Amino acid sequence: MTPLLEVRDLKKYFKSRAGLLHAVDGVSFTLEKGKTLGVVGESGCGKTTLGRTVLHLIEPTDGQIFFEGKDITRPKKRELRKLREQMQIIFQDPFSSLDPRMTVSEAIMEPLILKGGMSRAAMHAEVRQLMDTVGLATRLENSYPHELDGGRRQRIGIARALALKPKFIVCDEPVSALDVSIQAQVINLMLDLQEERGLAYMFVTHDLSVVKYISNDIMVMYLGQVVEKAPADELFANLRHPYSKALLSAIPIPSIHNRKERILLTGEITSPINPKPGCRFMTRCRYAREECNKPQKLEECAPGHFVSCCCYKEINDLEEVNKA
Amino acid sequence: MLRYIIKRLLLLIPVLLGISLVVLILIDFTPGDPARMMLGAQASQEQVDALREELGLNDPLPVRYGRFLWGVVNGDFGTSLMTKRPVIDEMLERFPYTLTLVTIGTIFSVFLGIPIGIYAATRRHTWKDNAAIFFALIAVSMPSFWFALLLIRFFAVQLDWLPYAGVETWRGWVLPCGAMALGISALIARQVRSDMLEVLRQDYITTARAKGLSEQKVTYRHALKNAMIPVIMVIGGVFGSSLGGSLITEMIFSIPGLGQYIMTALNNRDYPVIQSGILIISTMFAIIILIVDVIFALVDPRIRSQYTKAKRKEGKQHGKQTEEAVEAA
Amino acid sequence: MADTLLDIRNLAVQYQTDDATIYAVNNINLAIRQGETIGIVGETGAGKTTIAKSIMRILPNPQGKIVSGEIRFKDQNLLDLPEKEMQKVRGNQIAMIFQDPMTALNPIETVGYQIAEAIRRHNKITQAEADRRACDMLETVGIPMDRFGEYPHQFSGGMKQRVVIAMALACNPELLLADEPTTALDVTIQAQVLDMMRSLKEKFKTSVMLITHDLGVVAEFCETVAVTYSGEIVERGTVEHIFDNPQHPYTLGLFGSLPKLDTKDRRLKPIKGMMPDPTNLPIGCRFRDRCPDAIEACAAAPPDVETEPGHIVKCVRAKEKGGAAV
Amino acid sequence: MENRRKKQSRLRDIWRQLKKSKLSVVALIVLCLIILVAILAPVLAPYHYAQQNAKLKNAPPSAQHLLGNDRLGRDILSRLIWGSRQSLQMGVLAVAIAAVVGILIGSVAGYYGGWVDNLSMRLLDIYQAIPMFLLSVSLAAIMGPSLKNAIIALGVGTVPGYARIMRASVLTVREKEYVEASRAINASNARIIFKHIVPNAIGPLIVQITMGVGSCILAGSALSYIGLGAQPPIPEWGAMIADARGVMRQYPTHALYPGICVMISVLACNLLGDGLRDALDPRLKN
Repeated sequence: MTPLLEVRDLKKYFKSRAGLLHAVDGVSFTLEKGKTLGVVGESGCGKTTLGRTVLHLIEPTDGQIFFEGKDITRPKKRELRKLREQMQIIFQDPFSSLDPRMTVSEAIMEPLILKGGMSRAAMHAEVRQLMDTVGLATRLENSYPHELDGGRRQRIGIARALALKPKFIVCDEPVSALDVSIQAQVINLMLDLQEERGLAYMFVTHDLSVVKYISNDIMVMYLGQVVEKAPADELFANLRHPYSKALLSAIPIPSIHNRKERILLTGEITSPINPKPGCRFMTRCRYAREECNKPQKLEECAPGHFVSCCCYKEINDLEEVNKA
Repeated sequence: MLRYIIKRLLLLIPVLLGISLVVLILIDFTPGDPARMMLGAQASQEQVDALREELGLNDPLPVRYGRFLWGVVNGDFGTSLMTKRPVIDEMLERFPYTLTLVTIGTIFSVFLGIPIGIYAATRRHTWKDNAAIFFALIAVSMPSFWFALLLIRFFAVQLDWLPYAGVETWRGWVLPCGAMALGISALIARQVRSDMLEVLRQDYITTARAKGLSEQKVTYRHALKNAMIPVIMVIGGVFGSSLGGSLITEMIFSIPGLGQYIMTALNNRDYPVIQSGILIISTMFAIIILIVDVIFALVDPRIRSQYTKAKRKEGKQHGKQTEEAVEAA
Repeated sequence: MADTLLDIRNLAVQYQTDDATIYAVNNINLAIRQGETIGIVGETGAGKTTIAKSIMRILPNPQGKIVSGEIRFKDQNLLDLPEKEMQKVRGNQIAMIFQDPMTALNPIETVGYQIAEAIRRHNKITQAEADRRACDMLETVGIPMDRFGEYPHQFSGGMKQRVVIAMALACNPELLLADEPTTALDVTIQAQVLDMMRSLKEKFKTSVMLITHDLGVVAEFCETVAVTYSGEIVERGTVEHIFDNPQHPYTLGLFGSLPKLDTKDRRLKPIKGMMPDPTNLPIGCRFRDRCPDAIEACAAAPPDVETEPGHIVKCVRAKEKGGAAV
Repeated sequence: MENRRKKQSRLRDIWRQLKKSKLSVVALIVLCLIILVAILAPVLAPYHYAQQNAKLKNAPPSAQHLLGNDRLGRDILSRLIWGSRQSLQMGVLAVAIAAVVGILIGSVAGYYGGWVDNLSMRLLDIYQAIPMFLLSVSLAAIMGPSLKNAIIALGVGTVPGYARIMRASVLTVREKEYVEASRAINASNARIIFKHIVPNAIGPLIVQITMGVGSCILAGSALSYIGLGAQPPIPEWGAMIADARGVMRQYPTHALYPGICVMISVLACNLLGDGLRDALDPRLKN
């Protein structure tokens, strides 16, 4: 069966004053219908750019993108129009993702207007339907975004993305700007929608605990590259890459028992401008060695579990020994 | 820093080329024949044609442009059609007057405007602030030539303290400079106030307060210094544009400055004067803006460091993994 | 209590806007002991930052106003101090760290100057001595001291927050108010900064009031916790009380909303609805509308109930479980 | 129907903010009055502006001529009333020219970026290298003295300011996620610019436009003062001041009244601009 979305060796470089910024550097993945791919990483790892590039909001520098088996890397204008009805995006900031001068119903209706072929009454009905689906009271349809709280705005964003009945949605940190109690409401909504409509999500976030909830597969990114990729359960059970381990251990756990050992990384993210060919995590990795200067490859370490580290086996053994 | 200045000076060249071309084209469209203007209405068409030929007015635009540029490069800014003297000589004679007027006016405004602005900003929403800012607004809204006339009427005619025209003595400068300063000082006061209020809203002001600094120190060391950055820009801009805008003041007080010179030239279609005059004033304007930008860069480390990157990079190699994060991304 | 460092009694703070009054903090009581690390947890708009700013007396002027209450710092009511005296307390005995390191530093002064400035303000020493101590502080927070003369824009976010921390600790304050000190940082950087703060806290024996929305940070960093909701403290106690035996429905709801790394569940249990509008607070229990266990009695102002020693819950139903009103 | 409701609510929002400042409300009323006076000048003015009365040269105020007569015996009040037309035209039309051109340049440059942006900014550099008033005076003088030419000269001279503000504003709005969102739902560039970017970016410009009307009235009166604006006998406040220069010594009020008129109109524009800035600035709301 062809996957819904396949991305091969995708690259996006930006020109900057200091040199070429490798925002996304050779990322590949596949996504099945109705599944969720979690993309995790810290700021500057290229996760947001990846989402935008897949949707052609930014043009890729190199690589290939297939949607339902069709190459859509360089789509023609008309193809792109069709494509965007299938692929949508939900943004991080519920404050800046809505035009402050449009009412709730106008914002949700805009994609319908642009698609055309619907009467005004039909569009209105559709908007009501959508508002109902995402849990917005119909009485809010003439409100402006600034009159609403973050959670409701995010629901508007979701309704707008759903309006064209897409098969695939890029969710760019959709809940990070929300308070926990609201965050949970939105996550549940997204899970319900996925179930009802068979949506595929690419869920971009910096929060590993959120991503575990919602994802089937998880991809950890560091400076534009995928360092580890695996099914969610497998990933959390057997973390391989030293960066993923550090990332997981850095998350404060809301529990006072089962304290885990924390791996503290020294230093901060280095610059993705004109990176050296070797492992990009090397400068912060406590296991760094000579071989790490060579380019790294994603390697299958267990079925479906890929890691991009030349010495993951040795590290694993070393840690086993340490534990014992 | 030197490289920055040189770069800016080089960037100035196309701008000045553009200005001279624009002015030339404008003059080209001007109704009225300069040759006819020079010779008067009685002159015959033949005489006018001969003069046109002699002045090179019949040549196509690119030729005239080239000739003008060639002259400028060689220090020849043309000769006034009216006085038959080199434009550059006449401008140099008049420049000191304009410069004095604008400089004194601006300095006066700075010393008046900045304290008023600070005063108002630090007493925000009190009647003192409202009063200060309302008077500043009135001053900004007043036609300066009208204010100059009122000054003359009162100080020169009514009280007879100061001369109403001419700048032969220092007393002659008082009224024109005062007339100039009114609007400018009010403008500066308004700018200082709004920038101060903007800065006082910033988080780092709260940080400074949380350190236990006195209100004095917070206002002057932290807020004012930051607020002055945009204010310097405004002062520079005002100073520069006054060079061209002082012409009404010059006319009212009979000051033989640049503005008057250009005004006369405009009325007489004395095109070499117009062309070179605008070019020279614009050059000075641009140089003042450049000076302001340099001051700006010296005061603001964020800009300064853009031009001293080379040094930083060396230092970076040593600092262990303290590289800047990917803020650029 | 003899070792009480800070005692907040009946504090109420309001913000006046053109259209309405925002009831940001409503009669809270809170004590911090010497050396204690207390976490103030709550969501946006719960009044956490306002509490800290009230202690420092740096509420936005003229909108923010302390309408009632006392803030006793070592038996001295800070709210009675004249501004001049208060300046001697700020940065010296009580210091504060702010949420956004990107904007908390003056962009046109060197970081060294900004640290030394705090030191000189509160100590009678020479500039050279102050500079030397500022260098020491930089090293203490893990920044090489040759960066003394650099400007904030040359530092990354994590580094800037270290500078802010150095500045706050420069005069060895007895109480540190940390307002979401790691929220703006990446997780790995957050871990570094928290780790550093923990060791500094022990080194300087500072009491810390950590304001955060992240229960995970509280669990790792604090000894006692106060949960805020709509400008009130709805539950307080030790971390064990709050994490092992949460009593208030809101606290329970918060835990239910959190995605956990160690469960198989694919659904979260969110709290329904939203926090009430702070300009128009409901009478009685403020959580009533969202509460799954609300009863008739919740329409009256809920009492503070001590369910176990030191564990206080603002809920009328906590009594049913055997708590005693305080 | 629905659109109207929306516009109203937006306007009402601004109005609600604006009316908190009493000065702004007064300014708005004053401006409306001035506009009304200009429109109704033929009805309101007791005399025609050019009507001379040789017996009443420089006559003091009287019941028939409330503000007296000028050096040609014309009724000053009537000339002030008629003059409001010229002054207002200068302000409004010049700003209209400048704002339309400026918004166009600014939004295209800001939205497309790249070489389009570079080119237009370099052209504006050239433009702005000539001090604005000098540019307007030169243009007006070269084109020949008339009200129309003065308006064009003022308008052309002030374009760069609007273009730059618009560009900066567009650059901010362009980065907003809702612009990206509408690209993701297939909105065309034109729709994005005119439906999303321009309406949201125009806020700072409204302030600039309001104040611009004031500064154009001011600069226009200066142009008229040096004889480059409205030509006699058509009254214009600046020209009236120039006209009264000769009798300044004996009859200072002749120059006083038109100056006050200019000042009040400009002041009203500036006050309203200040008020609008506060009303539009979301930071001040809380």
